[in-house]
Amino acid sequence: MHTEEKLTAETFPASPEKATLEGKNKFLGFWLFLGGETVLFASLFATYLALNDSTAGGKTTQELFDLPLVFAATMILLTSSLTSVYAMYHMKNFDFKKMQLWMGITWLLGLAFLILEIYEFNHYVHLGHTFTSSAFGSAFYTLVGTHGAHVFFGLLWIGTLLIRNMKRGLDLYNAPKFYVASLYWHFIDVVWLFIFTVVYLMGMV
Amino acid sequence: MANQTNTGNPKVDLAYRRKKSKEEMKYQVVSFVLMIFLTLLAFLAVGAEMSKLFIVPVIILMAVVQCIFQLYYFMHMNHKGHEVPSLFLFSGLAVGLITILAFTTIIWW
Amino acid sequence: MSTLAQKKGFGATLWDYLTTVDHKKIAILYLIAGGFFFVVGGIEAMLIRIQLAVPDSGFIAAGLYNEILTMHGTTMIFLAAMPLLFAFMNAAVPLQIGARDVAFPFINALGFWLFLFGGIFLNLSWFLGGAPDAGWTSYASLSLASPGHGIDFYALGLQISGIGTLIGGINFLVTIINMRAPGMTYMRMPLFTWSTFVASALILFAFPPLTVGLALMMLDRLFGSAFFDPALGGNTVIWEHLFWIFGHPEVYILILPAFGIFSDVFSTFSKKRLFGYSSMVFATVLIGFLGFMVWAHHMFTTGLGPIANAIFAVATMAIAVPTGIKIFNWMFTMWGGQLKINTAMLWSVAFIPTFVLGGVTGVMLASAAADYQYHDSYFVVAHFHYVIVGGVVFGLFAGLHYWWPKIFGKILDETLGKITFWLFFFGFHLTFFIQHFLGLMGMPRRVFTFKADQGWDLSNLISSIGAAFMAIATIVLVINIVKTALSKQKVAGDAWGYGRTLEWSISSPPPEYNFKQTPLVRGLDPLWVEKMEGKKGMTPAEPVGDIHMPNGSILPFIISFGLFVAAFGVMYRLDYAWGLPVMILGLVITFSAMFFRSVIDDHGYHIHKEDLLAEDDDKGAKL
Amino acid sequence: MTLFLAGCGKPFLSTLQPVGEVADMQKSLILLSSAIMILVVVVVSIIFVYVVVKFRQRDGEEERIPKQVEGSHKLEITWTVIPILLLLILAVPTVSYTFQLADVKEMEKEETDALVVNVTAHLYWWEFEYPNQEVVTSQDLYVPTDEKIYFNLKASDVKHSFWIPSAGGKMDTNTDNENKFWLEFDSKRVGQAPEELFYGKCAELCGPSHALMDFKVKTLPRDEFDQWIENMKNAEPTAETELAQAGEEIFEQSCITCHAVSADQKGVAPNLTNFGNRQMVAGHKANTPENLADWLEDPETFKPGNKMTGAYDELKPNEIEALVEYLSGLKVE
Ligand code: HEA
Ligand code: HEA
Ligand code: HEC
Ligand code: CUA
Ligand SMILES: [Cu+2]
Repeated sequence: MHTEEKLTAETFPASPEKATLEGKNKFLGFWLFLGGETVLFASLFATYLALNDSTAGGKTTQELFDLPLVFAATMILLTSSLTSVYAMYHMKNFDFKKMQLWMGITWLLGLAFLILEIYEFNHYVHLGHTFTSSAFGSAFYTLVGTHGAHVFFGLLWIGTLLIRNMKRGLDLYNAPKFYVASLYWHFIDVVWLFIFTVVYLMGMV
Repeated sequence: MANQTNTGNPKVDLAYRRKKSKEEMKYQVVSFVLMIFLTLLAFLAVGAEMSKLFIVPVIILMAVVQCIFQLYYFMHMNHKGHEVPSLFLFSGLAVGLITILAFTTIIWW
Repeated sequence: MSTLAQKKGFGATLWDYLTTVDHKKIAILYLIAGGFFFVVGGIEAMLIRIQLAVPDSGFIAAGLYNEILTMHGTTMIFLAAMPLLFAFMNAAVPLQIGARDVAFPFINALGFWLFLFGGIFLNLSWFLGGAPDAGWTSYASLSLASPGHGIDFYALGLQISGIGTLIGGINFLVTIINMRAPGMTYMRMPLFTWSTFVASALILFAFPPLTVGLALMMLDRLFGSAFFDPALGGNTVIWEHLFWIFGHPEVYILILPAFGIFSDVFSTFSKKRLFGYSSMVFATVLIGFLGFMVWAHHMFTTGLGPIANAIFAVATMAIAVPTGIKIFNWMFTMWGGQLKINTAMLWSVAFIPTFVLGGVTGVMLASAAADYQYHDSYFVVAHFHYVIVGGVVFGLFAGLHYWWPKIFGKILDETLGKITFWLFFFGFHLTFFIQHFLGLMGMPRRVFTFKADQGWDLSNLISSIGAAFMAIATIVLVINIVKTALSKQKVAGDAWGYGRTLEWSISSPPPEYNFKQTPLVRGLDPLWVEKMEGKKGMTPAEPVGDIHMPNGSILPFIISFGLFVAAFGVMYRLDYAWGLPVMILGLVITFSAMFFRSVIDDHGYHIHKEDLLAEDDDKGAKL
Repeated sequence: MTLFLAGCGKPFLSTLQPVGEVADMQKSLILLSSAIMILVVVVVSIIFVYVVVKFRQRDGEEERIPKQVEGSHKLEITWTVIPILLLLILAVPTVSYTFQLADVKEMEKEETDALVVNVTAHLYWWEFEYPNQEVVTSQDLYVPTDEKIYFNLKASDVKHSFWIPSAGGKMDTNTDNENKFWLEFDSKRVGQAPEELFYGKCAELCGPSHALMDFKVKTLPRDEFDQWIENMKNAEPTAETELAQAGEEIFEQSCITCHAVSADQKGVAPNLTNFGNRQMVAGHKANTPENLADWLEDPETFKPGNKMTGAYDELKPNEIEALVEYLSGLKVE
């Protein structure tokens, strides 16, 4: 199948992300990349766990964290995961408009999450918990911030995809791109699951 | 490509595929609801201030369950054609877990 | 097509290489860059040995020695050995699996340019205030205390080239998984392809910890964080762990592809299939797997406690078993064979005893309680040069002679090749064997000088003399390369006449599309299978048709260049006002290039069926 | 074999000429593992030489095609099982010794008779504190023979590593924590080294003068050691000659901020209470008046990167002369 062929709902394959060789490669390559990312985040988690008590006299996790805020952020990100599932659902059904719509919602939720995170960081900095104040501070901002940077990059990426393909419609050239972007988004969510559990919840008990 | 059973007739195929997708979507919504539920539970458990020894394993377990939902339902690892991705993801996970284990045991000062 | 390429002028050729996404040309780029850095690292080694030839030598000052030592280790491992292996992976793997290309040609090129810019960045430190001086391991307390920007060059340079390596690894994995020709099952892949596969998987999992480690180091040094600062609760042992979680798999990333080269060379020039193929594959995977559970054997004296030391000691020893399986399988591949001992085979044959010697000293090191004595002494230096030079460098030389005709269409001069071999082999053992004893006699490593009358004088002199032989050998090799390049020979596709694997079924050098028709693979050593049935070449799996090719692109170069610029900005951010703007400028260059890449559709081009057939006629006419 | 190895290196710093229990254990492991490894190398070499000699392509045989053997399960099992057995033989003593060498229960007791030494590694010198005796010294470590000496190891600036090859393997001095281990010197064997003096090394790259960060270990019978401790405690800096008194004066002005001359103080610079007894100046050149003067005149060339350079006002030749006289007189007997 050629990548740019104009397709209809009938001719659109069941797994559009893997219908072409490029798509297959992208799909697999991206999963492998996620395998590497797993190790990357594990290393950051490990560093955080080794240093989370090293506050150098600064505020401890208990004194610092604000659970309602984190809860809100968690809900937003979880929901954005579902909306991106909806986008993929519509992609499989060859419904480009709806796919764009749900992707757009995902994008907005991601933005909301990021804003909350920036607000949160700002709040901590005012409490004297900074990147340079202690090893705990460094480890905290690096772990959570790397996740935040992933969200940010995801926003750039999905945003570019949405705008670039606005007029093109769905084909086998961009279907893998959308699919992979949604995988990335889910992965960000998976990482967040562990951040809110390990950093915030475990920091509060 | 779990749902690729070709009858040769595109119309029939399409109807069949749509039905399949719908079903799958249902599962995904269910798992989403469960995830929200588990998250709530985890936050409530921590809010309830129970013993640390009890809570920590429980919330980690809940995170793992949620993670499985994400991977298998949202990221379709339950579909065929994900053998290599799972192999590499789990290898990565293994390496990562060893790292975490080491950092929480043999760095103690 | 190929005839066209030869008539290009210099500018066009240069542009061609700057923009190429062809794995065979990228292989040549890796070969040139890796070869260059090998000579740089080798010159640094010679300076080390000159300084240590006599006690109390004043040839090199203390601080400078540490810079040379650090750059020698870092250059050799990251900028010479790995890229040279990548050169052969690029040159051979797609051909060995019957693919027209790699999975991500663009990313492949990007990987090369990232490596090169990272390497250049690192080496520019020599001219910009001093090179890193905390050893290639760059242990945190010392590297944080190190003045100047040396360590920043290290952290940023390796970060950039490390990203290149990581994406290169992913590219090979996907290529091998997705792009195999029909019939090329996993258990029919040549061992070099297998070892590339496993090494790439190791890259995928080992480089992220290095990325994290280097990032933390950079943040500590340039952005005021406190990961490794005990005063603020930091912990330097974290660096040691992160480094070695990467570092140990790294040595297997180096050795496994070399093992693959030897496997192919042994079976080719013994004219036998590899003995115990499936256990070879199994052993390769097992080595890769175990490689992740032994890193703390570099930290036995750090004070992890007896439990950790004991566990890691035993786990380390276990690696001797799969490695032993490989050694014996190689010897039994030769057993009953018809050994054609040419230069490639000489390097391979010499590898066996050399590497075994280095491997067994590795097992001695693994004995934790005894390692308290060996650690950070010349015994360790001897160990790792035996495995790295005796394994990896011998492997690179074997691969160089073996695949040279495939890459360049000419065979390297055999006489000069043998001279290189004997000089290097002799010099190598002279240099490093005696270092085992230096270590046992109490000589620590990384010393810029030593005092007379500690019993080390003669041994060090011998060691330095040996190194001179290696330098002469390398010069002979360079002469050989120049001589061969100037010669007018032309070799057949199956240059050695005993080719077993797919790369020998097409012309040397191969056309840009590799296989006109994708071959049908009918067994292990597919070409051999066909030859034994009296056929000349492979049976095609498809009719001649249009071939899709990717377009070249300058973007990989620009993306890498942007990071290179940004790295300067990051580093000088605190010293000069222009730092921050330059950093932003660099990132803007990189990200806009990435943005362009993603919005400009590049669907490549097609080589048409008619042209392919016409080319055949062309050749027919010439013959 | 053993004899050959014993001939290796100098008796005061070779791992193959041990003076105590720890180095003994390690040497026995070295020998055991060497024996196993030599066995492996010999077996491989025999097969290797046979193969390479026997199966070379002979003239006229170029066309012969060897049998394409797939493998052999029997052989595969052999060369899997035998190495496993060999490794087990090595693994058992390895694990056992690893635990024995880490056994520092004795020093962790509340009340202990064991001799404890706190070692602090600095750029580029060593500080030795005897906490129970309340004595501090530098550069030259004094230890009694025939008993376990327990060490607390720490670094003050960057990581170093504490190594006395003839007495036993090294242990890192980290910046983050204290490491503990023990060593022992056997009175019957300390005589192997001239003046019963052993060499110690820094075994972790720590900067430009890493190579020069040596120390010495002086072994004494227990009673002499006790006497030495006594002497150290009572040591008072004395300046008998006029020159020495002049030196003392300069010292009190320029040097005392960093250097102590009584054995009860730790500091940012070597404690000089018994400097006159030292073997070396700054750990790396013989303690002669000339060398000492060189050191005081220009520490930087003497020992690149050291922390004394520039810490005091430039000294005139006569001041140096006075200081040398004074410092050389700082002795305990
Ligand atoms: C290509 C690189 C390479 C390879 C392949 C190896 C292979 C091995 N290495 Fe090595 N190693 C390095 C590169 C490598 N190493 C480097 C660079 C360092 C120093 C880093 C630094 O500090 O700067 C190092 C340091 C190092 C140390 C730390 C020493 C110290 O600093 O104190 C240890 C300790 O366990 C070790 C062990 C081993 C072992 C057990 C193997 C095994 O894989 C070897 C297995 C092979 C064999 C054993 C031979 C063949 C087997 C048989 C014939 C079967 C029968 C054998 C037996 C029964 C024994 N290595
Ligand atoms: C791939 C890895 C690799 C390779 C190939 C080598 C190759 C060599 N190494 Fe190195 N080495 C390391 C990796 C490697 N090394 C590492 C990781 C360290 C540890 C660093 C650290 O402690 O941090 C180390 C450390 C190290 C030391 C210990 C220094 C110390 O602890 O103080 C020594 C000392 O002898 C040494 C020597 C040599 C020599 C003589 C060679 C020779 O084999 C080199 C042979 C090559 C040449 C001689 C080429 C020179 C060419 C010419 C001169 C040609 C002339 C030029 C033209 C024609 C243009 N190396
Ligand atoms: C920073 C404070 C500082 C000052 C002030 C200082 N020193 Fe030192 N001195 C050191 C340090 C640090 C060393 C250890 C250097 C090394 O070995 O790397 C040292 C070493 C020495 C040694 C060798 C010690 C040994 O045990 O081998 C002598 C002798 C010495 N100093 C004498 C002096 C004299 C005399 C003066 C005054 C004129 C002086 N120092 C002033 C820091 C100082
Ligand atoms: Cu201190 Cu090396
Ligand atoms: Cu290792």
